Amino acid sequence: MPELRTEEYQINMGPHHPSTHGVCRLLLTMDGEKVVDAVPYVGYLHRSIEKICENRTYAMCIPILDRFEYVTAMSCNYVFSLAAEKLGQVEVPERAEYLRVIMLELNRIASHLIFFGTTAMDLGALTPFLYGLRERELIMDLFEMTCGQRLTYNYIRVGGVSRDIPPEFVPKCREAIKIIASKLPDYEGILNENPIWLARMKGIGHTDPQQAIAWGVSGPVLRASGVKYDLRRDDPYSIYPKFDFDVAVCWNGDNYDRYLVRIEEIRQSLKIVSQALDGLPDGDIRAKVKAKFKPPAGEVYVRIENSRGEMGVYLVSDGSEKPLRVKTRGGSYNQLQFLPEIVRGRGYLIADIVAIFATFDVIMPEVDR
Amino acid sequence: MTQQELTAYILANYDGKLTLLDTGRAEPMFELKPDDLLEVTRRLRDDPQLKFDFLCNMGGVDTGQRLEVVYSIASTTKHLRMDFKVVLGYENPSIETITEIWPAANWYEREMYELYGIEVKNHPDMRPLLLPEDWNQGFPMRKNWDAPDFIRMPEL
Amino acid sequence: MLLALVSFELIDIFRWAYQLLADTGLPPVWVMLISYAVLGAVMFGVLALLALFLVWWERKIAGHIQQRFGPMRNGWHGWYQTIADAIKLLQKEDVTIDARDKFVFFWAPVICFVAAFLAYICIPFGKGLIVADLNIGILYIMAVTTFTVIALLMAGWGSNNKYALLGGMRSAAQVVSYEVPMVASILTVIIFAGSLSMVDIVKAQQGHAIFNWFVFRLPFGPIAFLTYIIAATAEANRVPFDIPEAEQELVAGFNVEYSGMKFAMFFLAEFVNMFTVSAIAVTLFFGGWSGPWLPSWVWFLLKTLGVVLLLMMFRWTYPRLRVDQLMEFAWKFLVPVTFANLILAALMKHLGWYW
Amino acid sequence: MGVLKDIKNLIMGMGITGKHLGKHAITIQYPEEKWPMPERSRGIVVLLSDKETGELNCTSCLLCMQACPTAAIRIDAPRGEDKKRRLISFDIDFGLCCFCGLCEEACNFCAIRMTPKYEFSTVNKNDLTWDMKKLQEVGRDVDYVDTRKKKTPKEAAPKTEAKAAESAEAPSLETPKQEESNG
Repeated sequence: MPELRTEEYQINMGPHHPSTHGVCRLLLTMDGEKVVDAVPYVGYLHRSIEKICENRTYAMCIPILDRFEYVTAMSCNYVFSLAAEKLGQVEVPERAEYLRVIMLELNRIASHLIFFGTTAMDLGALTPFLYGLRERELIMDLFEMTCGQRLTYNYIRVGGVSRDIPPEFVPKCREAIKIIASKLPDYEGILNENPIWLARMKGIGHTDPQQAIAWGVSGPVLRASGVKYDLRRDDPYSIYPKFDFDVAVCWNGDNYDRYLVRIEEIRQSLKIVSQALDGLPDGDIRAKVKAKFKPPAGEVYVRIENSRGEMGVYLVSDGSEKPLRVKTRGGSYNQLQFLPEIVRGRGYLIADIVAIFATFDVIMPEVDR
Repeated sequence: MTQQELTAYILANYDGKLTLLDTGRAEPMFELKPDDLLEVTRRLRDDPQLKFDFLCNMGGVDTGQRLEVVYSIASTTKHLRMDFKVVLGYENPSIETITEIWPAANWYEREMYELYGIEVKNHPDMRPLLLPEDWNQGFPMRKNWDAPDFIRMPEL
Repeated sequence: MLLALVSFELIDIFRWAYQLLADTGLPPVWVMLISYAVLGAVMFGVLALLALFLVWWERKIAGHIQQRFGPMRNGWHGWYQTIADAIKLLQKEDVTIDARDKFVFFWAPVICFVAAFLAYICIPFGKGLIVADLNIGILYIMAVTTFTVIALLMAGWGSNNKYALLGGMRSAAQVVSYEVPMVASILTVIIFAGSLSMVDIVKAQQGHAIFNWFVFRLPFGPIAFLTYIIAATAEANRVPFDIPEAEQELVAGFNVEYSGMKFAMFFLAEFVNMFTVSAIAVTLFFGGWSGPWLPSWVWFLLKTLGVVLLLMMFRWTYPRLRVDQLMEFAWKFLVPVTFANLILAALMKHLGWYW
Repeated sequence: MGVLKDIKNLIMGMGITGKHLGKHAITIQYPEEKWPMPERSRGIVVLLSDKETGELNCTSCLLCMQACPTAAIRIDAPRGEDKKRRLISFDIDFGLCCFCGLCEEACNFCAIRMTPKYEFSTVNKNDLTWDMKKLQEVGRDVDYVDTRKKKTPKEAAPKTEAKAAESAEAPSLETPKQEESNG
């Protein structure tokens, strides 16, 4: 009788896999159903955005950078504009700042609604996905009404925003806030206490705060592991200090906490948007910026709190109308990099990898750029 | 600690290893010699006054005259942030890895190597990251790289 | 007229047709052969249509739960959408991989398909509307539906694909585990019915309006029904127990390499299986075909579709369990509960403490 | 009684999906019904022409071509003997266009406009390149009303000829002012 033996085998999860949000390839080393190791292979979506931006003027960079993180394209617009404004020392009018905050927060809600939907879908519940997208649609309508596009906005520009909001925006936005706030209990009712959901989420994918910081993990993933670190509070930009909101934080660092943090952030963002709508001043929406914007030579790194963590742009100008270097940094990049650390040697199953990947909320354009 | 205090603190306590660059911008930018990299970054991380425990961003820059490696670091507890850079020449640029100080640098260094050709010494896992495994067309982010047409704008 | 419609029993048609055949003067062997052939064809057609209907219905239900329309294009609310889909699948190119195990790969969908239909030999669709009233009816059904697991395992192995193999192994583990609580909860009913024959089980539930249904035999009836429906969901590979094909984990599990007609066979078999477990649930717990006013087969269909609706609601509401949690749930929760329930039922039956 | 609580929560979840089962769909049947697109919606790029004379508003100043980040606009307008540019061809490749709206903002003469129209899919990639005629044809029914206060061609007309030659070399674009409400 031949000797019986078992051996580890490797399985490719992706690049075409339903739950690797885009084209990420995870090479899983498996022992039966247990995952021994996971190695991410990225680059399938590499569009060399940074190189392309080096050959474009500052105004052209913004629509290109829309594609950097298309789920929250407003943040991409904003972080680049912020960097360019810092280089060119542009004072942004107050109304523009308010409009930017409204748009950023609405986009954060939209992104978290996508997170809610896709996570539920990755765990097998197909219906919450549609519910999440249903409410996201309201926000997309607001964006389309304002800037004309639903996904790649090109709205926030160097020096302000491209257009003022239409008069019907404010009432519609208030209505959307109301509707989204009223739908949140539905989401929670369908998932929060569901024993299957709890079994799949609780205690899975635990992140250690110190380790997470060392690996550059930020945003909701870091806050779920108990680090109260939100750039809107701790390294304030724009007019965030004016608003009253709480930083959502949980302490266990497992999948369930990451989910809870994001749902709570939807609530806080709704709060910020309604405060911003209340305080929306009149005035200019764009500072005087030359059409051929030429910031003086210099370099700057700015970072903002995006829905997936810290989003930053390192911008170098040589005084010409094209940037010398645009280095973008997205939260997903570090989170995907961190993924093997929390998978390795913990005996998770494939289903857990899917859940961790989903709650890390990795989207590939941000990684591959 | 404000930005000025941080600058003063670093200039006073780091034996001149971090020199302040005048880049005409709001935030200070320091320069570091490649040989001091590991020692200074470790001190920056472990300094109880600073506690730079978070690597925000790092990446290569090709200015046309020289190569630079820029590090942006932050402290999650002290709410500080600073940038420093290491200047390298075009001839065999190489730099020490900082993955043992901030593991987050892992992928950034891989990316920097394949896009700029800046060699990273002692890196634990030096595989190409974004580019295909059989990429042999040079270092695409360098300014002298012969870019395909779709990346350059047509001359008007 | 109305009275005629209301009391219209399908069995009368079959009796009339059989009489017609018998009157032709053919030898009795031929009469028997022809009648069974016709019956088989009719059953096959009806079940295939039922499966297609269920696919369409599921898509409509899913659509409306998600505030969409679902299929709308072909016919009224897209009623022949799935028929069109089936025709499309049948004429599609049969893409196969070179590295497959030819024999196993080919026969897996066939076995799956046949096993799904075999159970209908002794499911009573109405009063007297049963192909063969075996005296071991429920045992027979339990036996043949288990063929499915062999088919799925074959599909997983024959595809020579790691995802498919994982799916096949998962399905084997799952179906075998859930067989135990399923049989235990069925036994609870059989204790009271005193027979394995499906017709006798239905007859045991007649009388006293709905209160003779076994689902209302307090306290073990509802428990037996709940455990049965959970185990049945797992048997039919439906969410939250659809781990063999878990789309988000194993892409499509055992049928990842199948396409065209072979995939259609798996797909239809899945829906036929769903109808089977619902039909068994109706027969065992909801009084089968019995009901007032309407003809018996209508009652049976209505009740079965109600249970199917419940399974569909499960699918479109719940997330999926993980494979180890699934096994834990079967062995650590369902098996003890069903056996305790079985012992309780047996004790009560012995002592006569039930109504 | 964890089991009972779990069962309660499971039933509650089914209640929420069941509640939606009775509601009307929020989607629409696309080709028969269509969403009303907001006026600012950035869809097909068209060329506007004068309602009376039927001539293009375009002065071939090439500003839009310079503003386009993806080089989707290709204008062929060589200088004539009188140093004026003559518009020979104006192509937009919608396969390249990223619908950012920068061309519309760059244009000073209300000549190029993004419309809420969005149905231009084809089965042939080459059909995505639209030439001047087609762009003008689609833009016939589009009004001049612009969300940014810009001169209508008539107001701009006296300057047009002089500026057309200049602007190619030294485009001095003012930033768009705060727009009027477009109701």
